[in-house]
Amino acid sequence: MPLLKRRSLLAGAAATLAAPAIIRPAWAADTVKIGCLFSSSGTMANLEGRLNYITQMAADEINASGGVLGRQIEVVTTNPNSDWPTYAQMGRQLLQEQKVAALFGCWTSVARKSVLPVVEQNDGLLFYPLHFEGDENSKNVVYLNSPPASSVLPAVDYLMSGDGVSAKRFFMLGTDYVWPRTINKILKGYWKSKGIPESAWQEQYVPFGFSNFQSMVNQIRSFASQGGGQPIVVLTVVGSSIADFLREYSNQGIQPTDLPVLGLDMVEADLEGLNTASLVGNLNCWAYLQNAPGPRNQKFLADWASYVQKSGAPYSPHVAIDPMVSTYDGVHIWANAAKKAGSFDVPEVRAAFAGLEFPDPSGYTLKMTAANNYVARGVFIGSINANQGFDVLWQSKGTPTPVPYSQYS
Amino acid sequence: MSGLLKFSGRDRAAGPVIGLLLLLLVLSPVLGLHAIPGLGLSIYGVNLVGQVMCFALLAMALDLMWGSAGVLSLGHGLFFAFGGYLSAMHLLKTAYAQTHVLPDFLQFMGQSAFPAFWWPFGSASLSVLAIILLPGLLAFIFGYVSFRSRVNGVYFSIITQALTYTAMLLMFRNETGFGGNNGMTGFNTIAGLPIGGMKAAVLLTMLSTAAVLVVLVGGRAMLATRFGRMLTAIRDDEARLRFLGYDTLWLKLAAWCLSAIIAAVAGALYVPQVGIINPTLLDPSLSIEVAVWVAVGGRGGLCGAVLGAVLVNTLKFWMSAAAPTVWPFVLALLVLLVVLVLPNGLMDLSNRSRAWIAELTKGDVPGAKTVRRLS
Amino acid sequence: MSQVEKNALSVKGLIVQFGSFTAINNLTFNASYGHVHAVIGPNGAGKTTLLDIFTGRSRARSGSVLLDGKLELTHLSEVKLALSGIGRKFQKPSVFEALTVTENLDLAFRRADRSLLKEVFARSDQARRDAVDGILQIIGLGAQRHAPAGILSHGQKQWLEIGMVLVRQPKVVLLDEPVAGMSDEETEQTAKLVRSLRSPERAIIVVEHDMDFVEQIADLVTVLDQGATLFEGDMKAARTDPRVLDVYIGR
Amino acid sequence: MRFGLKAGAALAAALTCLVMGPVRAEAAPDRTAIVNEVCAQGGQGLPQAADQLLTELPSATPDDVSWANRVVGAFSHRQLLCSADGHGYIANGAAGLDAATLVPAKLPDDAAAPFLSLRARIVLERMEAALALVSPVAPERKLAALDTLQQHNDSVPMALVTMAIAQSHDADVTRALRRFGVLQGLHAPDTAQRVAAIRDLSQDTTSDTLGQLRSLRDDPSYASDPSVAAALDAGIAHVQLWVRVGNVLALLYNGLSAGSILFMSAIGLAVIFGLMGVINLAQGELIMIGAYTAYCVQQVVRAVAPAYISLYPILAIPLVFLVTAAIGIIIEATVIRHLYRRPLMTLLATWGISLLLINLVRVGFGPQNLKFITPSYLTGGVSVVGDFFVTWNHLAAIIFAVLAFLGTLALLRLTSLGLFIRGVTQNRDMAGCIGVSARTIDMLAFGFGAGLAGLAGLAVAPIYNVNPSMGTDFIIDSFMVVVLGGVGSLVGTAIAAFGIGLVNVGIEPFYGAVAAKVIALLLIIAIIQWRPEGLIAIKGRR
Repeated sequence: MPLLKRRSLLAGAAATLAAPAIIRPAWAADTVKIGCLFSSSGTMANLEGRLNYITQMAADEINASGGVLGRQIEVVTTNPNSDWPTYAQMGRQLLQEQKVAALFGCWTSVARKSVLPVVEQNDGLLFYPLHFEGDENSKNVVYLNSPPASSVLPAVDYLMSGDGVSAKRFFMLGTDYVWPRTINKILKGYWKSKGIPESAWQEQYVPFGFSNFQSMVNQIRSFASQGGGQPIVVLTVVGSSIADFLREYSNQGIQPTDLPVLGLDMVEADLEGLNTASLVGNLNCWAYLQNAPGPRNQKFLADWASYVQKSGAPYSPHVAIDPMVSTYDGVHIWANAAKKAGSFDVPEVRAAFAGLEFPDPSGYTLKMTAANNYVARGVFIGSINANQGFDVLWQSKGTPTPVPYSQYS
Repeated sequence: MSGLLKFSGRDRAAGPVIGLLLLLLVLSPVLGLHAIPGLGLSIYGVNLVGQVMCFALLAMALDLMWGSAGVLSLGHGLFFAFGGYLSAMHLLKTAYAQTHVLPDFLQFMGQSAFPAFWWPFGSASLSVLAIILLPGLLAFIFGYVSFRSRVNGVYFSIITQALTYTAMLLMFRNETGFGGNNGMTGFNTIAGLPIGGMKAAVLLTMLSTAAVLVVLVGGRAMLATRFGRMLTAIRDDEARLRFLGYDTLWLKLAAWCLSAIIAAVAGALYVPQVGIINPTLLDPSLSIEVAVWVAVGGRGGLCGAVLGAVLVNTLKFWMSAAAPTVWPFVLALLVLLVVLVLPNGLMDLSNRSRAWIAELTKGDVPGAKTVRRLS
Repeated sequence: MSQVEKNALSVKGLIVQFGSFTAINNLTFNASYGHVHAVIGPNGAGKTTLLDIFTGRSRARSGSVLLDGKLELTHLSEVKLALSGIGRKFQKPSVFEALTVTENLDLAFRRADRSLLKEVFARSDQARRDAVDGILQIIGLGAQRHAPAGILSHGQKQWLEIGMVLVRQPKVVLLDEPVAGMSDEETEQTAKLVRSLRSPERAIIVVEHDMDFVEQIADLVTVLDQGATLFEGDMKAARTDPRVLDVYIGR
Repeated sequence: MRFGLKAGAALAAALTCLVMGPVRAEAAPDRTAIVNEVCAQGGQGLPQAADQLLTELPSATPDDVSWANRVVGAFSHRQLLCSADGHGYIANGAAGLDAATLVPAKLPDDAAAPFLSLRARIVLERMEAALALVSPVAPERKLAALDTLQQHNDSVPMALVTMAIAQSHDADVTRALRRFGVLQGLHAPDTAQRVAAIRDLSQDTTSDTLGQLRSLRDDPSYASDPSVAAALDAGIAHVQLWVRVGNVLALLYNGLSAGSILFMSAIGLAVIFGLMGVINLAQGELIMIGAYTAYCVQQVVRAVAPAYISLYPILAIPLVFLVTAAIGIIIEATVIRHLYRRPLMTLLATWGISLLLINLVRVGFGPQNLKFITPSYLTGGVSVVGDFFVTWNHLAAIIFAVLAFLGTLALLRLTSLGLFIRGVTQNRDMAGCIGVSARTIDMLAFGFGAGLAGLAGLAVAPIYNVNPSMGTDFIIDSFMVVVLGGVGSLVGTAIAAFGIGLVNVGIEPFYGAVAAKVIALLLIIAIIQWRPEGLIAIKGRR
C-alpha cells in the first residue's frame, strides 16, 4: 500500500508538471494573430457566424497585399456558443494563451460587458462592430459602430417628423438586457425633454430567443387602438426573435402604414426567408445598408459573394449586413494603425488611432480622433422593401461625431 | 473479502487522489508565483486549475446525494449559482467602495444606490455567512416540501431541474434585480488583491483545492459513520428504513442541505475566478453535466466525483479550444459509454481491467468483482 | 389457547378503499400475544392491504386499529408505527444490499427512546452488539456476518429481514409471505424459525399462500375474502370448511 | 327590432341630408397641375397633390378616374418618374408616357422615381382606396377599400361618397357606402345625423371604435346635447361589452393555442414517459428532427413539384411520423432497452443522445434557423369579435393537436396494439408470459411516442424557430405537463397542457412572458407537492 501510494503521488506530480507544456502558446515569427469572439452556435449564430468569415476575408485581403509590418495575419476563431461567460473565458484564452494582437468580437452588449474586464485586465484591444447603447468608454475597446446619439435618435426624429409619420406614441419592445434597456431609457429621457407625457409610451421586454409573440402583438394592437396620435413600435429585440416578431406582426394583419416598426437591430439577414411584401415600409437604422450607393459598396458585395463561393461559408453570398462591414472596417483600421505605429503592441496601436481615416463600403470615410476609441460613421435609415432588403430612406450628410455618454440617460 | 467487496475499489483511489490534491495545493503557489526560475504556470493556467477544483467541489456535492443516498439532483446548478451570486454581490460592493460607480444593471433600472438588502455584502464575514446560510435555507425549504410529500427518484430529478430552469428564467429578467442577462461583472479586488492578477489566482486556486480536500476527507469520514450507512440504506430501500423507525425525511434533508452548501461554496469560489456570473449557470444542461462528471468518475465515495470532474473538464477546456465542434460528440459518446458499458464509471474501468488481468494471470485479484450496479 | 390471552392488535370496523374499489370491508380482527396468527385468502382478499394498514403504508377510510387496546394506529406515520412496536417483513425481500449483514442488523436496532440525532451519533455499545449477535444466531447467518447483503441467497435475505424485524424486539411481527420463492429445505428452516419466535411478548401475523407451511406454524387461521373475514379457527378446520373451499376452488 | 327601426329612420334622414346637401360645382381635375405638384418637389408634394385630386374627384369623368388610377398605381410601383425640371412621366417598359396626358414621350435621362417614404405610402394607400370607390372594380375590392378608409374616416370628401353610391350596383357595397357616409356624419352639425353616426359606428365593436367614441366625449355637444350624450354613452357601453367579450375569447383562444403547442410537445412524452416510464430527455430533439424532416419534405417538393409547394405540410405528416418513429426505434433498440430497470441512467443516456442529435443536425444543416415557406392558407387570419383575431397558423396548430389527441386515444383504447402497449408497460413480466413479445411492444411504443414528437415538430415549425437546439426549449415544459397531468393519463396531459397554456397567456399581459412562465412552473411544482401523482392519478394500491 505505501508503495502504491508513493507511485501515484509521483505520477500525479509528473502530470501536473507536464500540464504547462500542453497549453504552451505557439509563436510563429512570420505571422501575427488576431482573435474572433463570434458564436457559431446558439441564438446569435445566424448573425455572428458571418463575422468570423468576414474577418478572415479582410485578413486575406490585407495578407494578399503583403500583410502588416511584414507579417501575415492569422485569424484564430472560437465558438462562445451564445453564452456570455464563455465569451470572457474565450477572450482570456485568446489574449493570454494565443497572445492575439487584437480581438474582434461580440454582437450583444452583454457579451461585450463580459469581455470588458478581461481586455482591461490584460490590456488587450477589442474591436466591437455593433451599434450599441453608449455610456461606456474603455481604452481597450474600439467602438466601431454608432452610439445612440448618432444612430437611434436621428431615426426616431425622422419618424416623429412630418416626413415620417408624425409619431406621437411609442411601444418599446425589447429583449431583456442592457442594450434595449439603456436605449429605451435614453429614448424616454429624449421624449421627456421634448415634453411628451409618460402616458405616451409603454415598455415590454422578452427573454433572449423568445419566439411566440402572439400575445405581445395583441398588446401592441390594443396600445395602438387607444388613440392619442400616431403610434410606432421601437423594436429592440435581437437575434432570432426579430424574424419571429415580424412574422406574427404580419400574420395579425398589421400594416406598416398604420403602425410602423423601427427595428433597431434589424438587418437584411433577419429578413431572409420572410415574405416581406406585407412588411414593406418598416424601418431600421444603421451605419451601413446593403443598398448603400457607391462603387466601394459594389466591390465589397462582389468580394463577399466570391468569398462565400470560395470558402463554402454557410451564408448567403447576396446578403451583407452592417456588422459585417463594421468588422471588415475594424480589421483594416487595426492593420492601418499597426502600420502607422510600426508595432503590434496595444499602447502603440492605440496611440496611432488618432486621426486615422478609412474609406469604407458604406461610402463614408470613417474617422477616429484622439478623444476616444469611437469611430465616426455615417447614418442610414432604411425601409424594408419587397425583396428582403432595405431601401435607403434617408442618409446623413457627413459623419456625425460620436458622443459616448448620452445626455438623456 | 467482504470489506474489499464493500467498497469495490473506491478506497484504492482515495489515497492517490488526496495525495495529488495536496501536491496541487503546494505546487499552485510555487508554479504560479514562479518560485522556481524557468518553471511556472501562466495566470490562465493557475486559474484553470482553480476552476476545475470548483467543479470537483460541485461534483462531490452531487455525489453526496446521488452516490450515497441515491437521490439525483438535476438542480445543483441552482445552489452553485446562488453561492456565485452572493459572492458576486460581495465583490461588487467591494468594487463600489473603491470606484463609487454603481453597477450598470442598477443604473439602467433607474436605481441610484444599492438596494437596502445588499448591506451585509459590504462585509466579508457576513458574506461568507450568507453564502452558507441562504443556499442552505433554500435547500431546506425545497427539500422539506419535496421529501415530505415523498417526491422520489426521477420525479425529484425532474422537479429539481424545473426549479433550476425557473430560477434561470427569473434571473434572466432585469426586474429581478440581479443583472438579468448580463449578470454581474466588473469585480475589482478580492481580499485586497486585484482580480485577474496572479496573486488572486493563486489564492483562489489554493482555497478551492483546500476546500476539495476538506470535503473529500471530511465527507468520506462522514460516510463511514452510521449516518453514511443510513444514507446507503436510503438508496437501497428507503421504505424499509422508514419501517425500521427512521424518519428518512430528516436524514435526507441533512444530506441535502449539506450538499447544497458545498455546491454554494463551490459557486462562491468559482465566480471571482471567471470574473462574471450570469444565469447561464442555471441552465439545466449544466446541472445534467455535473451528473455526467460524477457518472464518469464513478458514484459513491466522492473520489470518483473528483476524478470525473477533473477529467471531463480538463478535456472540455482543451477540446473546446482545439476542436470546438468535436467536443459535444466526445461528451455525448462518453455519456453513452459510461451508461451502457461502465455503469460505475472509471471505477468500473479499474475493476474491469483488474478482472481482465486476473483472467490472464488466473490469479485472484481482490475487489475485481462489482457488487452491484447502483441506479 | 388460554382464556387470559391478551390482544396485541384489535381491528374494528376497518374499511379501506382505493377509488371505488373496497379492499377491506368492515373487518374485525384480533391478534394476540403468544400466538402465530396466519391470514390467508385468495388474491385480492385484502391480506397485504391489512398489513399495509398496520404499517402505515395505506390509510383506512374508517374503523380503528388499537395496539394493546389503547394506542390508535390508523393515523400514525410509518415511522411512529415502527417505533411503537410494529415490525414487518415485506413480501419482496428488502434488505440493504450494499451494507453487510451486521450493518443491516445494526441499523435495524433502532431504539424508540432515542431521537434520530442521537441514533446517528450512538456508539455501538455492548447491548447493541449483543442484540445483533443474538439475532445472528437465531437467523443462522453468523458465518455471513461481514458479507454484503446483496450477495446473500434469496432465502438468506428473507431470514436477514426477519432478523432485522426481530432485533428491535417488536410487539407485533408481520411476516408477508416469508417462504415465497424458497426451496423446501429453506421453507422447513423458516417454519422452525417462526415457531421459535412465538413468545408471550409478541404477536406474530403471517400472510402466506403455502398452506402446508401455514399448518406447520399457525395457532390460528383467519381466511379473508373480499376484504372481510370468511373464517376463523385452526388450519385443519379451515381445510374442511365449505365456504373456504368455495372461495379457493369454486372460483 | 325597435333599435333597428330607429337606426333605419336616422339613416334615411342622414342620407337625405347627404344627397340634398349643397353640391359644389367642382372643376374637373387639373391633371397637369397635379402631376407638377408631385414632381416639383421630387415627390414631396404628394400629400398636397393627393388632397387636390380628392377634392376634384367628385366631378371627374370615368376617364379622369382611370387616369388617376394609372398615376397613383405608377407612383406606388415606383414607375412614376420625375425629371429634374419637374415634369412627370410614367415608365412604360423602355419607353415613357407623359404622366399628365398619357401620350408617349421620351424619358429624359435625369428622370427618377420619387422615393416612397412611409408617409407617401400612407397617402397612396388611401388614394388607391378612394379611387377604388369610384372605379369599375369588383365589389370585394370596394369593400376592402372602405375598410382601409374606415380607419381614417376624416380624409374623404362627402361628395365622393355620394358619387360612389350613385355608381354602385352591388347591394352590399351600397350598404357599406351608406354606412360609411353616415360615419362621416360623426362631426356633422345635425344632432340626428350625429346620433345615427354614433349608433352606426357602435356596430363595429373593436377597440379602435371605442377609442373613436371616447374621443367624441371631448366634443362640446356631449355636454350640451343630451341625446348625443345618451347615444354616445350607450354606444361606448355596447362596444365596451363586446370588446370585453372579444378579449375573453382572445384569452381563451391564445391559451388554447399555447396549450395545443404544449400538448403536442408533450404527447409523445405522455406515451414514452407516461406509459412506458422512460425518462427521455431526447424528446425535444425528436421534435427538432420532426421539424427538420418537414423541412426536407418542403425542399424536395420545391425541387420536384414547385406548383404543389403549398401542400407540403400535408404530405409531411406521414413522412415526419415515420422518420421520427424510425429514429425512436433505433434509440430504443440500441440504448434504452438496456436501461429499463435503471431510470436515472436512462436519464443520462438520453441526455447524451440529445446532445448527439443536436450536434449531428448542426453539422449536417448548420446552426441557423431554417426558413419555412408558410402556405397561404396558414398566413393571416380573420377578425371575429372585438379585438379577437384568429390567426390561421395557430388555428391549424389547435386542430392538429385535437386530431393527434383523438388519434392517440383511439389507438391506445381501441386497437390491440394499444392494449398490448398498456399491458406491457403496466406489467412487463406478466405480459411476456401471455405470449406478447415485450421487446417488440416496447419498440413499437417508443417508436409511436417518437413519431408523435415528430408531429409536434411539424406543428411548431410555422410558429417557432427551427434550429438544432430548438428541442431544449420544449423538454422541461413537456415533462412538467406530463407530470402535472398525471403519469399515464393522456387526458390528464391534455388538461394540464391547456391549463398551463391558459395560465401562461393569462399572466403574460400583466407580468410579462418570463414571469408567466415562472409563475406557471412554480404553480406546477406546488401542485405536485399537493398531488404527487398529478391531476388525473391512476388510482390503485401503491
